[in-house]
Amino acid sequence: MEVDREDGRSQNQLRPLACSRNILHRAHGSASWSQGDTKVLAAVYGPKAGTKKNENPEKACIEVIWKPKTGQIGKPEKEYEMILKRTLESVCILTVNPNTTTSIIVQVVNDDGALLPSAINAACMALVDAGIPMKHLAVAVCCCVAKSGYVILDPTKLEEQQKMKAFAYLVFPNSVHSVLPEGSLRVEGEPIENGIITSVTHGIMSVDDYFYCLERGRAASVKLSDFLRRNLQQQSTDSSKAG
Amino acid sequence: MEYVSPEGLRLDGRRPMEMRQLRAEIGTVAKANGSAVFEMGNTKVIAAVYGPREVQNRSQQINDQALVRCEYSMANFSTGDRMRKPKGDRRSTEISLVIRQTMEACILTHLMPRSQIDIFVQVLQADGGTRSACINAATLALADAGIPMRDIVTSCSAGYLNSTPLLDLNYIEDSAGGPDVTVGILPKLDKVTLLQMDAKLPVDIFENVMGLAIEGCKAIANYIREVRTVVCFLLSAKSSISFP
Amino acid sequence: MVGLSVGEKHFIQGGIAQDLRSDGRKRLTYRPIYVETGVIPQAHGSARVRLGATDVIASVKAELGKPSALQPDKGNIAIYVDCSPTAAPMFEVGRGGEELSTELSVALQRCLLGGKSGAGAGIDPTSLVVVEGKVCWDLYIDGLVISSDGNLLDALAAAIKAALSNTGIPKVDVAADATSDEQPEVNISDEEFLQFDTSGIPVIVTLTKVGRHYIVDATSEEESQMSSAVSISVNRKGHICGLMKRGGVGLDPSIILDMISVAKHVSEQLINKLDSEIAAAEASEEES
Amino acid sequence: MGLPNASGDLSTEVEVDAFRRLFPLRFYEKHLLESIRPDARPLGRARETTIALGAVASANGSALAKIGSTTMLAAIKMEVMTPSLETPDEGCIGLLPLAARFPVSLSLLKTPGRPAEAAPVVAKQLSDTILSSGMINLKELSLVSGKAAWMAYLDIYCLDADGALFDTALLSAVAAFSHLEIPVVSLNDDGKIVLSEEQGLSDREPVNKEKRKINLSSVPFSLTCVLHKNYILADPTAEEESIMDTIVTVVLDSSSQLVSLQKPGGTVLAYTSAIQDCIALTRQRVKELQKILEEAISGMEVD
Amino acid sequence: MAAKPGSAPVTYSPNLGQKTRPPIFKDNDLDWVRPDGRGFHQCRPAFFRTGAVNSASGSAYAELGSTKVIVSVFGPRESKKAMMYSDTGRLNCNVSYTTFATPVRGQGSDHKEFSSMLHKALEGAIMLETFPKTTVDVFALVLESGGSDLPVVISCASLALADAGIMMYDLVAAVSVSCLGKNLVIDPVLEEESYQDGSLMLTCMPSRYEVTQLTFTGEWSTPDINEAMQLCLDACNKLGKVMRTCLKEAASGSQE
Repeated sequence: MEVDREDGRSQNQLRPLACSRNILHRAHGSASWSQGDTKVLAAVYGPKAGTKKNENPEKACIEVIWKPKTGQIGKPEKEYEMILKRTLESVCILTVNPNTTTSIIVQVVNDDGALLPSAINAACMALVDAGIPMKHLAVAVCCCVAKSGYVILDPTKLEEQQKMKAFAYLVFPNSVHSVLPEGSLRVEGEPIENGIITSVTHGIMSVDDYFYCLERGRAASVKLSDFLRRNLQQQSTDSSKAG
Repeated sequence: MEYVSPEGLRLDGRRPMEMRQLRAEIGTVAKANGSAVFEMGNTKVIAAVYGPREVQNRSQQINDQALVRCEYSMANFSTGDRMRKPKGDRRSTEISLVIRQTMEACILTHLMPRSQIDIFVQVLQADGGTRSACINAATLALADAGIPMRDIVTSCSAGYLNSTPLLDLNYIEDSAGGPDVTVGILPKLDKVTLLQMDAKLPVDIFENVMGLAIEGCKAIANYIREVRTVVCFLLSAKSSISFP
Repeated sequence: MVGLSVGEKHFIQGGIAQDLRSDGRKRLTYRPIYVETGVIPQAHGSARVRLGATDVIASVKAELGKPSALQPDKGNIAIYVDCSPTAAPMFEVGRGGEELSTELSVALQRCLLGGKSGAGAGIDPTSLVVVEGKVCWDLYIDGLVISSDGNLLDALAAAIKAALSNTGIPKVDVAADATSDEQPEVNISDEEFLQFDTSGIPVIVTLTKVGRHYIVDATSEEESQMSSAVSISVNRKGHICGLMKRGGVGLDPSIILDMISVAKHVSEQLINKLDSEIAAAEASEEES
Repeated sequence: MGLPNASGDLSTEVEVDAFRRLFPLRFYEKHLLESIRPDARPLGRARETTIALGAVASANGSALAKIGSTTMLAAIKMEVMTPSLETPDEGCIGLLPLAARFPVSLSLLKTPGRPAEAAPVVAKQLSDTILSSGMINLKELSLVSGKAAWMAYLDIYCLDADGALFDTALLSAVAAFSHLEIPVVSLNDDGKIVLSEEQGLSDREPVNKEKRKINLSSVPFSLTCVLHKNYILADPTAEEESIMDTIVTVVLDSSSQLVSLQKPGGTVLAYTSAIQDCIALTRQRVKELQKILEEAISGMEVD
Repeated sequence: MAAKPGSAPVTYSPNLGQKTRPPIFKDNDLDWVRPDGRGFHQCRPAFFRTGAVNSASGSAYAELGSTKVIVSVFGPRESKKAMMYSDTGRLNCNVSYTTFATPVRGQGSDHKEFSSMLHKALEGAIMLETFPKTTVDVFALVLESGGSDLPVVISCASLALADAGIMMYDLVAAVSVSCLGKNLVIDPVLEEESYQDGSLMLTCMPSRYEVTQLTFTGEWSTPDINEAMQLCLDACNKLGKVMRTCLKEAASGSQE
């Protein structure tokens, strides 16, 4: 099915991605992530000693502070903070640095749709930059179900507001390059990168739509994780050259 | 609006270079280590100093000098219309900071390491120049508390309205929207420790206005010295009675 | 926080037991009261009261407002107390001061404004009405504690009484031709002022129980030794206009009744003393 | 993971309660092997659920929902507002669910301080769910087009917290809306809306004679599940939520459309089969909840 | 379409100004009937239940007429770090109203006045020295306000404290009396409270016969004070018995 999108993309096409790391000097790790006109900056400070009250001191604690582009922090920002915190907690290896706190500050530079997935990707890259031990990367995608029933990926703000009846933010682990024969890293008959780390949906959709979104999201996450891998390799070779 | 009449008189009948009536009183709060009331015309401020004493919040303790804290608050009835603002709004936080920085610069903090000095200023009546009045009151209170200082700090404001530099603005002149230059000086050392202005003003005029404000500060310094000598005299008289 | 050694505590308690307190007073003697009126020129009325080292200011401001729909024949009176941090570092923003301020405000409202219907109020709220149901004076009474050495409530009540005696409310003329549902036009006179009848305003006597005895006008050192305290507001007629127990241990009902009768007795002298001080202050203000 | 082995010797000696405190995960895993939970529930069963409608007389609609010992009180107050220019014939729902205003569960046993922190998040999810489900037609809240409309303020108080906060909050909100009775009002001389009986305006035509109840279409219900290894535990208690941290909340409406599927992180990755199982469990649960709500409503009508 | 912060529309309640003028009391108007048909010296039937909140250390629910209150007690638990050392326990009280408790939608914020009154009424009854260095938190929530809210909160809180096993000298029972004209009316409802001339609230420990808190508002003469206090003391005694039975039932229930 052919779908007209304002920017001429096909329905499964993502916007151009850009990511640069180590852009802030004072932070222990930082990254900026842009996806079309949506741009998010993430900075990581830590791990520093001690956990906050009410957190488990036997594990490392992750703290997320969301800075909106304008205005004050309200309920939506609190929700984003919570989702981001839970997502990153499940990606990081928390038992390595017990009784420490790692703060992640997310600054929205520009919001043009798919904000939360961009923030998750940015935060994840910043964690890598800071050298925080992680199990794997988290790759976030936004899928939209349009009023007319088709599914598009990575919507712009305009598309979010006008055409969409529901959308799902999905986060998956990155795809694995394994030396083992294909299929050895399978859980319950599915490759590990098919497992959902985080899922957040808004609006009404049918259950089948949701599974279709999952499928599309997984396909896109493979592309995204390739991009991340290339980006990480490229910059590490850059820095070794410079060094 | 006309702030200076053709005869050269201001709204409250003062000349442009004239300061309002000053009045000061020391030791008004019995329980404080030092306290003072300072009046500039209708502006009336009370300051109390507690300390040097043990630091309340351990994490703020500084090992080689004293911690100076300041809090500025306005009484509900201090302004013309009764105000019901929550405590600790932005304006009072800013003024607290200004007073703290100004006083910190003249207190010999290194003589009192690991201790805390609290300065509380309360505006009873606001009629322009509260910032300056607070600093003057705080100086007196610190002196009353016997806290070692390089010099006293005095402060005065000056403005520029109807092409005339005006000393010590009152509320109406202050709210006219013209420039308002607040200066704080150490009179003996002849140094400026505080200078604030929030408007556009040509440099040559600014120098004029600032000079006027400094003159005002000096006049206040003279007055404050007078008050202190009188108090010292009274104190020595008292002590001679009780300890012959 | 008053830090006292065991010796000092015994000294205070022993003195009270023997009817000779640390500053030489008897158990039922007040510290000298100094009243100064008209201290805040911007307010309609104001007064400063000093009771030993306790120093408070009360100001009265009146604004034209609308009576509430439930009580169209009554004006509104509000009392707020603020404890300045100059009085004690404890009163700094975000530390305890607000709690005390609320407690004092509530206690004063309870003691001076009477019941919900307005019966028994020190100031007759009906006297504040300009046009019934439309225009009335809203009276804002602000108390400010500048220096604190115990017995804040009694001092504040005295200051408010003095401030109200000092208050002049501008006379208001109402344009006669106003139709029934519009807000009538009013003229506020600059020259004529109305005075309140302040004879009915009660005073508050706080009895602090230390050991087996109770004392009036406790200093903060003495307050730190209290086992319980009762504040009783009494008017000139000897009627109780409000009472509140201010925490501490339980008391036998008969002791409370005894305290009430003592408070009545003490209040007579206090009212007389205060009235003469207010009159003197007013006179000296007019002279100056 | 040396802990479980080290505890192996201990486990035979210590008492059950101590074991539960010391090795909560192992305690649970032993139960899960037997397909039963410490409170004697099978894995897929929700706790006992009750709804009491009309718990607060001073509100226009109210309901007390209880799932296990998690208790939420929802109440709706109707106030009049002037509708915005863009939507002159629509009312508004003031969704201010203060889900946990009441500082619950600060005791040392449970994860301390959770609800207070979770309150804004639960509130946001709840308002998203209610608004996107299209449960309430805002047009029904209109009184006089362009002049006056109802604002329904929904407040939810958490009286007791023991897991599944969102489920209970949603259930109480839905129940409160179904209990809502809109007062009869008429327009008075000043152009204000007032209650008909009390202003002596009963001779006047009430503005809303017909609209005394709100029609609820496609009511959403939810089920929270906890994932641990291959197990799925429906309707977790607070203890279960804190020990096994992968939580999936599925919201379905009465026509089995997916309103929301939330899985915020967690150590377990959810695969398609697990998601399908969760949705299937929710379908069953929706039927249960519908029945409970209907019973509560018919119980009210009998009274 | 939820109201966005800042752009929240102004709303008003349609039942504002519904209050009819109160009936005028003649000096000996003894025929007047109270809104709920009680006698002047008759309290509303009281219902108490402990253990309403599982996650708290102790809790109680009270219902008197349409006044509904729930109180939960947490602790004794470690005091906040910022607090200074104290060799007696601390009591922290907080009373709040739900937004829908009153006829007109409120803000649902903390009620500072009641919080401090609750604290004062309870502190005389609790053996604070039995839990040094720790804090007991008492959170009261008024679900529905139907008059005499504070006395109900106080009685309910003392039951919740007992349920939490906090050491007390005695239960605290609280009753208020309204003065309407020349009549004294015990346990007033909201309507009566709104046009009372004076009120008196007394909290006491019935078995010890000690008053922990007492407040008067309005003008009172000595004989009235005596009468009102006696009324309250008798009512507190009876209320104390009801509370005691509630505790006994809860205890015997848990033993079985």
